Amino acid sequence: MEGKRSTPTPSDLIQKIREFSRSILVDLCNGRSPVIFINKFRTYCKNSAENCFCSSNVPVGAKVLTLRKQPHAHRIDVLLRVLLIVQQLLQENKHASKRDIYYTYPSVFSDQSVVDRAINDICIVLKCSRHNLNVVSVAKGLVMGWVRYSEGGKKFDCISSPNTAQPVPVQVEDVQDILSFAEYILVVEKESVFQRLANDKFCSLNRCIVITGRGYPDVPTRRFLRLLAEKLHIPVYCLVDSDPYGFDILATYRFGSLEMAYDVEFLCVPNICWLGAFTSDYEKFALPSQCLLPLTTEDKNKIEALLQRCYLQHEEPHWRLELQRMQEKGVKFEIEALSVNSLSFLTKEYLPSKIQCMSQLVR
Amino acid sequence: MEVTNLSKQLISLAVQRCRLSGDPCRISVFLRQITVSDSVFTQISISDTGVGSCLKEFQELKIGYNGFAEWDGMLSVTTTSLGDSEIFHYKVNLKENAPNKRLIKLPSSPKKNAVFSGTEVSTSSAEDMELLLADMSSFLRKMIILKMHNIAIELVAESRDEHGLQHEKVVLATELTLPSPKSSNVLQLASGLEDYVCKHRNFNEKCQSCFSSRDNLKVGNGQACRQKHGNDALTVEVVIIISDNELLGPSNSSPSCLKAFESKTEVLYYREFSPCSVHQSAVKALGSIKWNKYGLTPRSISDEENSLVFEWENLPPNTHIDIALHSYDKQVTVPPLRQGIQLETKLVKEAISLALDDLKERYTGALLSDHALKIHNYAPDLARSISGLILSSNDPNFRDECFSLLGMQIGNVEGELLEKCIKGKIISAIDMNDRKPPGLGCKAAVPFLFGDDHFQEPEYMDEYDEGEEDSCNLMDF
Amino acid sequence: MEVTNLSKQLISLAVQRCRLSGDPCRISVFLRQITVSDSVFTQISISDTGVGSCLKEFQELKIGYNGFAEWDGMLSVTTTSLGDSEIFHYKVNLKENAPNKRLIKLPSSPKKNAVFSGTEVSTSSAEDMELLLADMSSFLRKMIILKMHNIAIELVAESRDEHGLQHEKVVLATELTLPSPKSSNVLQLASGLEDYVCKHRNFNEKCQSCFSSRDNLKVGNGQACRQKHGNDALTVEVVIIISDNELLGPSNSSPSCLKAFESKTEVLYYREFSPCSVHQSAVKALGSIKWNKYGLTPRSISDEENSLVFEWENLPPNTHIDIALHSYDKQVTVPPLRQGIQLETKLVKEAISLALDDLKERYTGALLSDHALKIHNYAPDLARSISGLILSSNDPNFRDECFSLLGMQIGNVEGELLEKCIKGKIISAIDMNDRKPPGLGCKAAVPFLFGDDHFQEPEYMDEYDEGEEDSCNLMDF
Amino acid sequence: MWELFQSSLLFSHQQLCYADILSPSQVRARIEVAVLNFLKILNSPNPEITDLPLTSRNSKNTNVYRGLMSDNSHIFLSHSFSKRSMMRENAAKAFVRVWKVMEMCYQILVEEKRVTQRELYYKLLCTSSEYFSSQTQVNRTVQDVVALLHCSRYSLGIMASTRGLIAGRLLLQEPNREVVDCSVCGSSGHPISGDLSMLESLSMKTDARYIIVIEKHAIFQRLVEDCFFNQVPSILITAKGCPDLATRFLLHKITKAFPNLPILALVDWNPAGLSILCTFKYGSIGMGLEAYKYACNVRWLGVRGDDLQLIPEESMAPLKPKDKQIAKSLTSMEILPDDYKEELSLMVQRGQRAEIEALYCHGYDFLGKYLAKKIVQADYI
Ligand SMILES: [Mg+2]
Ligand SMILES: [Mg+2]
Repeated sequence: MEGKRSTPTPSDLIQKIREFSRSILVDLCNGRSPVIFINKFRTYCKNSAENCFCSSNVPVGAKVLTLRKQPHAHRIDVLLRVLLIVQQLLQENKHASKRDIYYTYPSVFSDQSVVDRAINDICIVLKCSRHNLNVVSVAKGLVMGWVRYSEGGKKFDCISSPNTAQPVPVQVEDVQDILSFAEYILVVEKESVFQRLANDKFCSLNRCIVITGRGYPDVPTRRFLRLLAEKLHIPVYCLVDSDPYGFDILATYRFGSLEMAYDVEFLCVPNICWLGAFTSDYEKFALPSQCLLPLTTEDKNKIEALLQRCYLQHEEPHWRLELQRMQEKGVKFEIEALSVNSLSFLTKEYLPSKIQCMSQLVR
Repeated sequence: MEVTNLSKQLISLAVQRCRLSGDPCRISVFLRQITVSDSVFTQISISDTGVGSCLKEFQELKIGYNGFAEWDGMLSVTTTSLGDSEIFHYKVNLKENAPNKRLIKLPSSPKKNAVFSGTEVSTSSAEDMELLLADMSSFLRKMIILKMHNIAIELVAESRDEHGLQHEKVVLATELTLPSPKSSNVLQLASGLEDYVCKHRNFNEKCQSCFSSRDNLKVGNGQACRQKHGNDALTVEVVIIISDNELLGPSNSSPSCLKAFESKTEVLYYREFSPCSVHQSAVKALGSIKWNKYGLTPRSISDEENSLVFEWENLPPNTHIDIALHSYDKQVTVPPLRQGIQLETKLVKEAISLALDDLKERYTGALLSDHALKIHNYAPDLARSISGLILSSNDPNFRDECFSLLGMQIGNVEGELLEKCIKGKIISAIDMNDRKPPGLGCKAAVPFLFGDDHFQEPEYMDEYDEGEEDSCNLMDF
Repeated sequence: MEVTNLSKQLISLAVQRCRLSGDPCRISVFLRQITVSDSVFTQISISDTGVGSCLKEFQELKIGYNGFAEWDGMLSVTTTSLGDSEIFHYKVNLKENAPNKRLIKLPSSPKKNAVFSGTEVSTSSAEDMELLLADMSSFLRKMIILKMHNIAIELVAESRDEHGLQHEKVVLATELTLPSPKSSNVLQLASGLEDYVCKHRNFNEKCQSCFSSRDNLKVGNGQACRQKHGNDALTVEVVIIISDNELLGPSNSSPSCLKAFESKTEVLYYREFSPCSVHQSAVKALGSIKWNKYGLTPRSISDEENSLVFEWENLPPNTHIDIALHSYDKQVTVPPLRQGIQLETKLVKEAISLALDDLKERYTGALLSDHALKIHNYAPDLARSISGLILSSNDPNFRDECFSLLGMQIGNVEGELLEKCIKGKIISAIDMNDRKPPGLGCKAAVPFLFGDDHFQEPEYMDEYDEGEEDSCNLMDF
Repeated sequence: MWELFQSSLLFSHQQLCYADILSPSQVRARIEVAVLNFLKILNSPNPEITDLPLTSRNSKNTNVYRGLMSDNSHIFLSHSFSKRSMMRENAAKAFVRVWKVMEMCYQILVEEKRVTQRELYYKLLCTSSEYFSSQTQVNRTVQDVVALLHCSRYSLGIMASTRGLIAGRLLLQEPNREVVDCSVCGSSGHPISGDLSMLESLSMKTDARYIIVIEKHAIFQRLVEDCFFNQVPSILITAKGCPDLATRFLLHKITKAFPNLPILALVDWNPAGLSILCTFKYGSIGMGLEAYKYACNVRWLGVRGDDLQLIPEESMAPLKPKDKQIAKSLTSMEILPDDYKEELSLMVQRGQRAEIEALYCHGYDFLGKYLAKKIVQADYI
């Protein structure tokens, strides 16, 4: 899996599945238990020393599944069931969601996460991304603003009504003809803020594209963002709550998530800039004290865990500093707190000043 | 009962003398009813054609406290060795405690240049002959299971009918067999135990309805041998037979076969080629076996009346397990020297495990571990998925390749058949895995850099999504 | 002290005789120091112009055990009725226990055709005149609070200076007043109590700094009357005054006014128009009042030395509460007949409640219930919301309509002013609501199409039962 | 203005109480009327603090409307009031809350803005934190205001997240905008705007013969990807779980425009699925006054007990405790037709649930075939 892998075609994948099936059959015919190697990937470790290879996209070991252990047998069972579904999907050129797959045999899978892991396992075995398997997630992301694109022949023209939310395309690989006059992309953590921007006609006043993943971003949202960032070569700014979960969401956009680590190079957005909200904004913009909450124990533990992630040390040390500041101050607040005094504060003052500040930094 | 025990000891000593001789021998047990001044006695005479006795064994015979209730404690011994020119006669008074005072030499008789060796011991007791006969018969029948080369055994009883006529009845007689080059004690035992099982552990005749062929028998054996000191090597041999009386479903079972379905196993224990009550060393060893490695769960192990009985949990209905355990010194001595209980425990355990492993090795699917049995449950699902992968493939070449790999006819293979075939393969792979000693897996092939499961995180990241009816309450608009 | 008590009884009896007469009367209390063979005595003489005495009251006078320490127990009584042609003189020996043996008739004196009635009782005691004078003065001053029509009261003391000269000092004297047509006993009491409060319950002069006007006084009264038997009707009258010495903040308080700030209330208790120690019936009644309905919390009610003292919790700093309680029979008898404690308890309770309600009714915001006080807390927030709503409107017509509804000048109204105005209205509405007897709330304003209380549900229903639109799982159809 | 208040707000002659979709100025007028009413009574010779008469939102105030001429029936709230009274100490806070929210909404309407409920919470938290300690309290109070003013939450200037999607043989056109063809809008379908007044103004055209309401987004996506609506001329609509107002509003609008199209529902075979269906069909108390106005005569296409033969045992899962709870409340629903109740009791009796996705074990094409067959056979209840 070294180096950048090329995008496999469905027929490549079908071929790979056959090879995989054959190898299992060969093992069985030789009276052996099939052996399945699943490489392990990770996006970070707790090793802050420089010599971890988390960012190098090299597997950090492998899990070996055989029929020797009962949990492995179950995992193989699930993997093969899902693989059978995937083969069907690829041959029929259909798409299915993770939930579709889960609900096909809910009592066998017992939990959605079991299916998710099997899908990840298959991606690792076949060396491909999830969408290559025709497994889609129902996209929950929203987009609006200065962008026009087509998805599978259907044209999406956000520019014609730049303040109307459009769902993020599900099949990002089918997105073509991206056209945009935007100067930057603004990623916001949650829909509430997205709606604020829409209501304030932010995109009419600013040439930008606004995207939200509604919490932790799903794969299509991240892929779509990544696609836009790659094609348009414009800055990507991210606005999240000033709390550890907001930060984690930011980190997910920037570095990808751990369980999809195998695919991180296609999902992360390395040039995303953290626009806010910073702990210091609370004083800077004189937010009312009611909006400020003390960090809970859970929050503190979360921050502690976040601080240990190696990628912050290596890649974004100033983010880490900012997070430490949050830890020191011991307080958190949500973006909505910015709208308390005036609804248009966010769009009229906060964002323009932040963006200006940030673009100067970038230059 | 003491006479019975004494007789058993005397037979065992005869066996030792025969073993020591190295030549084909015969052991005869002769029971006769005699009337002495209106009292009816049973005369027992045990003769063998082994080496002559040096009498030490008789001096050292151990008799219990109540040994002399129906018996005067006197033995008549007649013995001669190959090199002797005379036949020696003795009386042994077992009531005498001091060994060196027990022996009374009687006048010898000439051998008349004949070259032979042998010993005959006889005694009489007030015990009922029929009882003695039954005990002897059962003892010798157990001994026969050992199928010793070179030793033929017979049991003859002479009784008088109401008319005062003598009737001689051969209750049991084995022929001498020539040892085949491949044969060994343990194989002989295995063969004997097979016969025994086919007779439902009871009958004189093989049960044809259950054992028309021996396919239903799964036989495994194990041997463990260790040097004690000097040339003295202790050997433990175990034979285990799993009999599957499949033909005898409850529907056509005859009452006489019923015992076949008992889920109990009485362990047959032999020492120095003689049946024997189970020794503590063996009891200990049998209790410490990891039976669940073989899918067996002893519900209880009871040590009843000198015999060890296992009761099994979850044994399939028509299955029976038979275990025979033989422990002997390579070095033959008369009387036998015994010591090293710990060593024996160890060897018994080893031999049993080897026998179980042997069974597992020889018979696919036999004695699967609990663990493998659980994994078996996945086989149908796995088979369905794999056959699904093959059958749903739109590449006919691939399908054909798979069929041929499986040794199936190319062309239109029925799904069910394919699935069944694959399932069989999976099960045998699981069974194969189960047979391999642990630690010899495919681990060597794996490059583990990090531990196993720690980087596993909750799944929430990707699945924070709309969800169904359950997650309608998300406030975070 | 017994003489003091005796004197108070004698004065009370004089009051009764005056009441019985129906005409304007005068009661004089005269104290004189006399020296009899080097001993200094105090002569006390109590005279009234009421009806003449039938002497029964003197026969029935009750004197305590230690009554005769400094006193010989002898009274001189002079009395005459309107119809009498003589003036009668008696000695009353109170040391005698049997009533009918107490009286000693002395020779009468002629009336010389004058038409008048009256009684004079006098006695002398070794007690110090000044002490007696102080007691009498305080007793009569309390009596004056009743502001009885028709009865003028004077207290005169005669003492000798070192030169042997007599000095007469009028310590206290009231004029006769004519009853106004509207006046009544309770109103007189109220007026008297007002005066008393204005004198800080102590001084002879009204405290001008605290009570320049009577606006700071809130006066309420209550009357309860019930037929006992026959014509005998018991009346209880209560006056309560809440005085708010607002002008006297801690900054300009003079030490002499300090008592005004004590949060204690001594209940003034009268019986048959005389000050009296508080009767148990009243103590009981006062303890059972639901004070919190009036925003009052008695911290303690103590029954100290014949006077009942309330200590209040949470009373605003400069506020004082005065309570006077008068219980009398409509039927005047000498001596007074008393019975029916239960009835009195009931009437006291009723009269106090009526007085409190009267206060609440008359003075907005006075004696608000705890409940209303709590609701008050919401008034500023509600006022801010509503004024915010009005001011944030960009519809001038709406704003003006609101202003005119509130009686404010149309045009640019300052936010603070508007808020204050609304707040005031809300508070007075709350207060108004508090005054209404329970069950007469503002329900009428709500248009119920269906019955009234049927659909009233416990509060939690409203608070918690309803999900929001998102939770379609909580589908209590 | 007072007269208006009397006639439209308090003394409605209609049997039904419902929340209107009003323009900001109309809502403002209603709030103004409420203020004037309050001030008027406050300033009267006999001043009082008017209780707020809210149409109560609970089962006691629920009535069932059964259509006589049509199959249409729905539940509604009649005019029973639960009061927000200032004079009851434990209700005073709730009373003030109503005014606080009204004030905030009024200001937002004056500004011609909209807020999210979260923003509303924050604004209220900062101005009057002693009254609003949680988002839930805000949401509840908003429902109170809805029940007081009889206008929808949307009309109060509150933005809702948009969940609904529509696809199929339907042309939508906002005034002065391009026509949207819902049959070619990608597999994610056309999002249903939360802007109810915009939805109100839509003009529509269709050649569909059925409307299919789908519980789940993923199933919707599958059917759209397969262009099921071309196979069986239909309009597909989903609310991604429990229906939000905008979705119900649009569905209702479509059925009003095309009254002959049967509405068929495809939901999970479990009590939660049925409750979603029922919410489309009857409305729910939880949605308060906004509940029943958009009731549509939805029929139950699947998954039903008869379809279980298509579903392998391993695709069945045991009922969750929540399912049982929902089943219980559904069973007690008077309005529920008998055949629905039978289905429900079958679920309870078997103790199992099946998801629509379970049909995928027959291949991903199967769902379409299954639907088409059922529709053709008119196999719905
Ligand atoms: Mg957040
Ligand atoms: Mg569902």
